[in-house]
Amino acid sequence: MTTSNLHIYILAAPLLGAFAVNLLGRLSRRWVAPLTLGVLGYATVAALVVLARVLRDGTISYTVGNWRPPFGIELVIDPLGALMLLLISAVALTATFSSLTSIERELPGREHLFFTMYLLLIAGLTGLALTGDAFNLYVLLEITSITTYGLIAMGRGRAPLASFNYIIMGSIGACFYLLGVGYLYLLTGTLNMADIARILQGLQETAALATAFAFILVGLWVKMAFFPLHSWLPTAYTQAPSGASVMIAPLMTKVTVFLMIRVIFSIFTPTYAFFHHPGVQAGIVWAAALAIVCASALALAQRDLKRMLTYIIVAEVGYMVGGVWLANTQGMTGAILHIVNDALMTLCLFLAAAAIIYRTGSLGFDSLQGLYRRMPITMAAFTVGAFSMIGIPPTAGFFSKWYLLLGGIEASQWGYVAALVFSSLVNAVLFFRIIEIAYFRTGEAGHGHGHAVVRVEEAPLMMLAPLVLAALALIAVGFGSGPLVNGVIRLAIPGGF
Amino acid sequence: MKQVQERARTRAVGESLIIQTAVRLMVPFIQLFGLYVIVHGHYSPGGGFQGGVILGASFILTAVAFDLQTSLKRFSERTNAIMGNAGVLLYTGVGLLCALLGGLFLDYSALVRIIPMDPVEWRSLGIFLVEVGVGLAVMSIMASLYWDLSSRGELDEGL
Amino acid sequence: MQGIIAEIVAKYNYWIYVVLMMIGFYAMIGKRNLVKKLIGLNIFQTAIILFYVSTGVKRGGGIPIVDKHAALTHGIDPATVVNPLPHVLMLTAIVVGVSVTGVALAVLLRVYREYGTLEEDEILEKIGK
Amino acid sequence: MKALALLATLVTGAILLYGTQDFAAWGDPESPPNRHVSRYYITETVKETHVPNIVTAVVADYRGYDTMFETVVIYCAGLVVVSVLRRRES
Repeated sequence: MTTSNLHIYILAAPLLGAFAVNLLGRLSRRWVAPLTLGVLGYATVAALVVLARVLRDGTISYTVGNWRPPFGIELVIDPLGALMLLLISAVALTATFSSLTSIERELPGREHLFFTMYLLLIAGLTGLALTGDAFNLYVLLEITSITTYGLIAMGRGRAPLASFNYIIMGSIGACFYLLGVGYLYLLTGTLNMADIARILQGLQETAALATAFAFILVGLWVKMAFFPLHSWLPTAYTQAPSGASVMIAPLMTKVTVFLMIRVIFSIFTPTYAFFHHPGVQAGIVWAAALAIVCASALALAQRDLKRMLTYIIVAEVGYMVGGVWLANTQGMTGAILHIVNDALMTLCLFLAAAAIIYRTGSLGFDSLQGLYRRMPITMAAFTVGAFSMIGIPPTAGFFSKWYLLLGGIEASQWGYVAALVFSSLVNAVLFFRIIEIAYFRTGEAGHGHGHAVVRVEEAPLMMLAPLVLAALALIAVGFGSGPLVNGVIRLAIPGGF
Repeated sequence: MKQVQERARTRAVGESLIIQTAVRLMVPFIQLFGLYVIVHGHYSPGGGFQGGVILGASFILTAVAFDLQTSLKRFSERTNAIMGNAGVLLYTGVGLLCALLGGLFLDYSALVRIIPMDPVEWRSLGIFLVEVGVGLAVMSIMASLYWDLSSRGELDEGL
Repeated sequence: MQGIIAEIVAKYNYWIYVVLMMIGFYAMIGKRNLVKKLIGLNIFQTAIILFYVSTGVKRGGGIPIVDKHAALTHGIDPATVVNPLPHVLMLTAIVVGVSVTGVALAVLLRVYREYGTLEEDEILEKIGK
Repeated sequence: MKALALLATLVTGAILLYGTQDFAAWGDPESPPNRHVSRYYITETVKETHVPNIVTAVVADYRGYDTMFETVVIYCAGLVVVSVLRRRES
């Protein structure tokens, strides 16, 4: 047990920051930006320190309230959790610069409300990365959901309806998870993940365990928008204010995938999850392959940039779920690396989308014409993100896809491998279509104005800087994949797997 | 629905001397009972959430019997926001204070460094402090939920 | 047959909660009116609360409030007190349920303001236009 | 659509009932949830916190971390309702 409280401060900083933003933001808008950025900056630095410490000393177990684990609530910070902590706070910090600017325009006068919810959402996500208690996970899941409902409903037009659909689907997911936890509790009499896993050793054959497993998984799948259960995601993320979607889109689904890995490893053990029921593992990989193919095909049909990106997110969830359920080290490495990469890619692309919408007011494909001349830096960063999404070598997306492919080949899951290749091709078609529109077509050409009219109108620096940073991070993570995999992700995968 | 709203607007419903007098008499007792439920949570069924809901219900009752403005006069929006924040801040603040004083997060026995007392007694007192926090937060949020939902966010007249 | 009936009688609490859960779940995914969906959500949550609380029951157990002096001097027999943990968990779950309902009602008011109706079919028709 | 919903509901209910076969009978004092953690709460709570109401002690102390987030959840709800419904800042 450790006496250092640093990791709890990562959680407490956005939490208390949220209340401060609400109280002081009421008095004056000037408080909102420095408070939000300061709190998240602190969280990022602290997360870096915690990651270094976990890598040096191994998993940290922390007991809230100083009660022994099965009685009090235990927080477990393993290498994977620490990596998620860093990912959450860094992505949130980067996204905040952009959303501060776009929210000022989209929701004038309500910035303090928006950023209170925003910080509470980050606190909830941080808590999810920390927790080692099955019921606590439910409460935190609800915090992230409720804040997300609110952030989405603050948008215009169809946003409230999309948010209501998300409320219904999200509540079904959370209720299923809660039912699963209830069954586990009835079976074991405890709620601590490690304790449940210990008692379950002797109960592997029971029907209640299988039921709990199914309900917890389905609950998390609804939350992460795994293909047939994805219907809420595209509209919700498209209609959300762009300041909200730059943070929600990269983090929510990825954190839920992390939770699935956490639940499989910490509660059910990989042996039970992957090998106990013959056919289930292969079936889920096939379902993931189907998810990738269908979501990619649906993405082809979209005529709006943000909506297309949301379908790509659904496809990427298929990648990660499939990678986890390949049940070998390569696939798991690929899935975890893809959590990191996909968060960064989605961040980069949504930041670009936010910048474009800030300048042009629309994301329909027609309004993208001539954007390479109007917003060269934005579109350069967008291209890096697109290349990563396709999986072109120096960018990060290539490496995780490589591991996923290797894992698929090792497990002889040819359907999944084919789906990955298909999805890469579809992504190439999707993004080259956009690049073609934005680079070669100029909206004014038909009117005979020529290039002279096209002025450079870049997004403000507050939106451009995080975008460039995210694009650079994609390339940096791409070059650093080797050390990242060997230094962090290998440690995160438990032994004997 | 329309008709009910119309009648409510013209004050045909709810404007009753008997109801208003009864509510005027009942509200202080409801609030006293709410406080009792919060502070007596250690010894009887109750606690922050239950007491907070009772306290919130007293404000809702005023809003139902009179109108929203009367209830807002008693418990202004500003006070409401401050109390809601204060409640949550009290809980998280106590937790953080424990951590800052060298204990673990929410480990109330670490508070002995402020007032030397039996650590077990501090646990009891810590529970009381956070229950008050929960009560404050729940009371103001319940009232604010009712105000906003009943007036569609306008805070004009309510139902 | 006798065995099944004995099984049902011994565990009738689960049957009740499952039936309640199914009513709520059907309302959530089968009904086309948004308010009915929300009510279904509430029934679903209530079913889960019932399920948890029923697991805390102990034959011959009293309320989980004990005599402080007796407890400190000669301890408590666990068989005389019901299991407090499900109540604790459900206290939290109830609050979460209230919050979700409040948020959903607010969002519904916004939907109504936008479309003037809460029937899903009519809303979709209006969006289609 | 309705048939599909009904089918999904029935399947869910059937799976849930199927899972209950391993549980102890209702009210059994020796069922797992009545043994492991809860027994510790019943016997030790008063000694460790001096609070006779075990539920209060567990809510606010042993599982105080949950309750903190529970308070945050309801705070979020209040915030969301205000920010979704109000048209302009008052």
